[in-house]
Amino acid sequence: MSEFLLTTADLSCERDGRMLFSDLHITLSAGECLQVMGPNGSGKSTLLRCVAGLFPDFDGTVDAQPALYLGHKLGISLLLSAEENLRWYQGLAGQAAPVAEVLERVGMAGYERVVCQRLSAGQQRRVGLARLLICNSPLWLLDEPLTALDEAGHRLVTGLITDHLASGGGAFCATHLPLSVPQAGTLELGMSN
Amino acid sequence: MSEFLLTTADLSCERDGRMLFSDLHITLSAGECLQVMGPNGSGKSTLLRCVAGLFPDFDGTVDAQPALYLGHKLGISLLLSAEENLRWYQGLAGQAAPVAEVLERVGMAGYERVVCQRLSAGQQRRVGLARLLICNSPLWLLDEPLTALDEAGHRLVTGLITDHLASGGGAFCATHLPLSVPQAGTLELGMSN
Amino acid sequence: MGMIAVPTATSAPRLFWSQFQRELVSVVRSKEEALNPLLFLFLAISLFALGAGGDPEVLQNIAPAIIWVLVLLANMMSLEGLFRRDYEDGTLEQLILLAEPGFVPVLAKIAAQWCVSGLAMTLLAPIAGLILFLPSTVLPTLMITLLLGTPALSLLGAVGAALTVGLRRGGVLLAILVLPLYVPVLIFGSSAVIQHMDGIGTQAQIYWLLAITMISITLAPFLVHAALKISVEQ
Amino acid sequence: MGMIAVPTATSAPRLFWSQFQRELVSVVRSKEEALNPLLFLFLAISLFALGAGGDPEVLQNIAPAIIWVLVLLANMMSLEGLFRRDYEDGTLEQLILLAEPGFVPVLAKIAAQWCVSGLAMTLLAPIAGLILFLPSTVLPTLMITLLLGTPALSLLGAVGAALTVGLRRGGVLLAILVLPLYVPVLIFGSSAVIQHMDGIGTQAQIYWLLAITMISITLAPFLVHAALKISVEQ
Amino acid sequence: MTLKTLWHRLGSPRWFYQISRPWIYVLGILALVLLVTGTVWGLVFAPMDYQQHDSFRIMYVHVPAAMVAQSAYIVMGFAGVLLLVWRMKLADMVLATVVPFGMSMTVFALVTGAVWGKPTWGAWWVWDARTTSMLVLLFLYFGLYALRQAIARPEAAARACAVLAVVGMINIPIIKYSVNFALTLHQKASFTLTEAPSMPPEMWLPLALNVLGVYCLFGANLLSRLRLEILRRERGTQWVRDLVLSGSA
Amino acid sequence: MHPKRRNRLFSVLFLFAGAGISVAFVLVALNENINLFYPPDKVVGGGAPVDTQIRAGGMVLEGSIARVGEALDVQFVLTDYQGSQFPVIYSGILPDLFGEGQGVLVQGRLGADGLFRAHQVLAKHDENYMPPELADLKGLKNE
Ligand code: HEM
Ligand SMILES: Nc1ncnc2c1ncn2[C@@H]1O[C@H](COP(=O)(O)OP(=O)(O)OP(=O)(O)O)[C@@H](O)[C@H]1O
Ligand SMILES: Nc1ncnc2c1ncn2[C@@H]1O[C@H](COP(=O)(O)OP(=O)(O)OP(=O)(O)O)[C@@H](O)[C@H]1O
Ligand SMILES: [Mg+2]
Ligand SMILES: [Mg+2]
Repeated sequence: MSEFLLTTADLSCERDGRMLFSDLHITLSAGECLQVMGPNGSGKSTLLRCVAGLFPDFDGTVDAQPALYLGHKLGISLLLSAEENLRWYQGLAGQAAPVAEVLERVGMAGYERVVCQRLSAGQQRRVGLARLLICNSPLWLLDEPLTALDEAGHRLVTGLITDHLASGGGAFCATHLPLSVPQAGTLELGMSN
Repeated sequence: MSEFLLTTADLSCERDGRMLFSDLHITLSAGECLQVMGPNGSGKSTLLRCVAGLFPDFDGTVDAQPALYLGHKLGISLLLSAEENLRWYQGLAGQAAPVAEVLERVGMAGYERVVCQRLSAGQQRRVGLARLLICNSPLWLLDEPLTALDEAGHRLVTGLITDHLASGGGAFCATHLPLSVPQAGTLELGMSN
Repeated sequence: MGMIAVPTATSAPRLFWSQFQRELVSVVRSKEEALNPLLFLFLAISLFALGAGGDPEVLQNIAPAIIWVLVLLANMMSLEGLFRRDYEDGTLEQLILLAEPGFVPVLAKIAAQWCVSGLAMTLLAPIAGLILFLPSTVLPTLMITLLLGTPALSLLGAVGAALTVGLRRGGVLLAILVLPLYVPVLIFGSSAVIQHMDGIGTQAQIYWLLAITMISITLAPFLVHAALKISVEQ
Repeated sequence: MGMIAVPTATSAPRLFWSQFQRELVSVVRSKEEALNPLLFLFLAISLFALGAGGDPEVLQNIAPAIIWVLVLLANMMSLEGLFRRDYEDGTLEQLILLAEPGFVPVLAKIAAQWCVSGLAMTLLAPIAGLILFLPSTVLPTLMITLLLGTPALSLLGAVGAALTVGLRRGGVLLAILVLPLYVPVLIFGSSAVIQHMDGIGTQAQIYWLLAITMISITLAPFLVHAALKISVEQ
Repeated sequence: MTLKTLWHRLGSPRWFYQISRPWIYVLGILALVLLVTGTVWGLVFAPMDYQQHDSFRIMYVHVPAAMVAQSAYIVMGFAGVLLLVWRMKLADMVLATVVPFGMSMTVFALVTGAVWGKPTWGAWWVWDARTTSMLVLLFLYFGLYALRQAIARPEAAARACAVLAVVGMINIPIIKYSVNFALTLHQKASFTLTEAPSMPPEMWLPLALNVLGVYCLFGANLLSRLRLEILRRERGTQWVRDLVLSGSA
Repeated sequence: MHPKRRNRLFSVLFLFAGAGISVAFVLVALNENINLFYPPDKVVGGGAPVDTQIRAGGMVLEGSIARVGEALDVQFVLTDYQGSQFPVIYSGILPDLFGEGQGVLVQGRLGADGLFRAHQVLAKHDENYMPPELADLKGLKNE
């Protein structure tokens, strides 16, 4: 096991004829959080997908520990309830964290059995966040985790990340609002043009 | 034409057995902006849909000038380009505002002909915002207009609203981050529980 | 303080045309919709020919029924997508909120759907007939009945599609709602072709088809508009 | 500083079962998927009976072909939705990223789809046969061929569905990709029924169906998994 | 060169580009000579059949086309496996370049078969196992073509096509063995590895020449299109730039 | 065993078992002949349904071809050379290969009178090709 949770070397990516980023050298060790910032369309989501293994058309190398990706698409089936969704993730990732507790932590106590389609935008995001606690991966890849969340939700996200860093994990986030977590570095994209 | 852009009386709404808001008396005159705030699931989106005429299961009365609603769903066809989407809105609302200028204003110059599916999340939202300038309605109903936008995007939204207020329009916004526009009042939902 | 112009209502023909164009562009973008009904028709017909072991006599007798049923099904399936995409990306609610009179763009959507399903299938029906060994003398009757019957299918079907667009379980419900409405068209259409094959006149059926289509053109746009309004309200 | 446990791989049978359950729950939630193939089959069959004017002899000869073709089409249409919803809400990419071995949940999804399409249609096929005046003596053959053939349809079709799930023009492409793969099943299946009606043995066809199904069970899960991986990568 | 180094080299388009050049000429010239001799011999000089008379001469074009159409598909199936398992770049290019050739040969076999069927069987087309499975082969080629067009990203398109190519391999044994089912009107194989051909040498020799010729044509076509594809895909690399600048591409 | 390795083993076993079973079924299937038509003994022995669309096959009996009535009507007898034979009547253009001793497939209806009314006649030919001279030498008929 390498000492880094994530290393990239010479990472470049072109999309629709525009160079989004080039020659990125990123390293992320346990306990660190890296915030990717940049204007709309600068390639933050693309970079996260490259790291997650969901976008293979890049040049350079990516070497990452098992990662958990939370993107613009939540990964929550709207037909199922919050509880059912999380149970399914337990089945996939083999963890037995208690679902009820996790839902309570993300502020969804009382909505465990509501079909996700009938939740508000922010509530759906919270169910998505609950995945982070169920699938216990060392590396978190979060694409705009604050979207649709209220102020308590912002605090929740920073809290989750801080705890994760403290227990030896790492986080790689694309955000527009800076997150106030310890050990956070920033990477600016889209500054070249 | 009444002197108010929007008035509601005794507005109450219950969803899934939870009372979201009750006995709301709202008035909004030309040149005013009302910000609806509240935690996730408190009923902001529902309130906006009641006003827009997209959610009829409420008690009380709503009396609104022709309104333009921009919700969680953008109202942008992903199969069409930004330009094609806006032209369609022109056909619907009968305005002949120059599409190219409008797209430039929302920062999408250079992306006019790209099919919206190939735009980033924030870029899609910007196309949605462009609708505000095409369909020239006095009352804007905006549900979390800052979602997915970068800092420049935040400034863009406040700028758009300020200009709209200055020209005699009104805006009714659900937001989590307070918008710094003049003449803005706030309405807090979800404080009862 | 300036004055904001209240949106002026566009003239109905312009509204129709703008919507019609948009539909055609969407169709070109996702060729799926344009080709789906046609492709479905021809693939299913070849499968029938295969499944029946290519026996001309067996196929010929059932050919009018096969073609008409497949046209019905193809049309119904293409209707499912008519409002769904617009519903999902939120343009449908905007259409309902902004268009005035609202039934005009609705009619334009249905017209565009008919062009890529009913009309296209009518034009290519002779080929379908020949694959199934239908005598070439009845092909004109086949085409005329399809031309007169398919608009009714699109219009009636659109009512069902509008009612079910917001529901997850749309598919089944649509079929249950729509197919009973289709049955008269099917019966008049296919019996006209069969009777022509048997050498009997087909006037009566053709007038019936005309009547059904006229009544649907008159009523359906309003019903569809009302149904769409119900569907987006949630 | 604490240590984070690397996700431990679940055992394959548990993985299968967890996914299978989830599919069934989804099916119950959106009854659409559960009922669609069956409903399609019966509505279309009734339409055929109506369109043919209910002539028993005409229908009987073509009945095996009608049933088999409709089963094919129903299955293909239900496959279209197999991965689409998961693709749209992002659960598909999570499945591909997290499940190990990835083909197991894929197999579970296909199995669940087969239960609500192939299996359900097999069980109700006798009714379909009777509606089309198929002699009751051949109904067992009809059921056996369907039971052996439909798993292959679901498995082979899933490859096509997985390849096209990310594409806007999925429908047409799916048909082009999948129907050729279906043809052998159709031929063996319907010819077995026809031959039984004619009093000829059907052993060979049944063994062929078995062979096709076995080879698809073996290969399809891996191919579907590879295809899904390609589809989510964008 | 050990097998292992050969394997690694095959993964390198550049190496392939350099060694393949002479082979195009060898195969191309061979193809020309064999096809011209075989065709003229078969169509003009070979004796006619006692039953089918002159219509049997269609064999000299039908059989080679039918055989190479299947072989082309088999090549794609193997390329598909190579691509999916070992991510070999060259395999992807093979997949992309074979489709048009295979598709046209399939069409050719179908058309010549239909032309031959009318006088001998009494029908242009019958829905039997051989003809149907051949039609399925054509649809598979269509599918491969359409899939490549539909997927915007070339890497994704390549792997998607590989999956389809592998699945479609099921069809090949069906084509081959379909004539052993009793119903097919299509004749059984005249040539097998274990028995002498069921026709005299002056009839089968021209056929053999044509079959060899069409395989050479396939090879030449594949190589030349592959080289073009290699240049197109590697146009960003240094060696291609050098090659183009030196004017010897 | 490490779970990942166990899973990989599981996959490989799955592949092998599946492939083995499939091959076995193909072999069995190839041994069974697919008979898609009625041979003469079935037609004569009442094994074939009367007055429905069927296919039948056999060899054209030598000397049985007769033109009847109008120019295109032809009647002939199909036999299996094992003692079963039945008459066929057909109106239309015959394939070139149609001739005495030739294998043909007919599609049509068997009447209660035992006469088969065909609406399609297809000729089956075998994999043997030879020049006319050679055929003469071998005593095969050269039309
Ligand atoms: C459209 C209809 C036809 C199709 C699709 C077709 C297809 C094929 C195929 C795929 C092969 C290659 C078999 C192999 O590789 O082993 C083949 C071979 C052959 N075909 Fe056809 N065929 C058709 C019609 C005919 C007809 C009408 C005749 C002659 C009466 C004929 C005579 C032959 C012969 C002699 C061979 C060579 C067999 C051998 O020795 O291997 N085909 N055909
Ligand atoms: N489609 C729906 N069907 C039934 N109930 C719903 C639906 N959407 C939302 N609700 C319920 O209505 C309540 C209010 O939802 P609403 O979307 O109005 O909240 P919101 O204030 O906009 O929240 P957010 O900040 O998360 O967007 C929620 O508690 C939710 O449970
Ligand atoms: N599906 C796609 N197909 C093709 N190009 C795309 C696609 N999605 C995004 N792009 C292009 O890639 C660029 C980067 O997109 P990306 O989504 O990575 O941006 P982002 O930094 O996440 O922006 P945002 O802040 O708006 O989410 C954009 O300019 C866009 O034009
Ligand atoms: Mg983004
Ligand atoms: Mg909301």
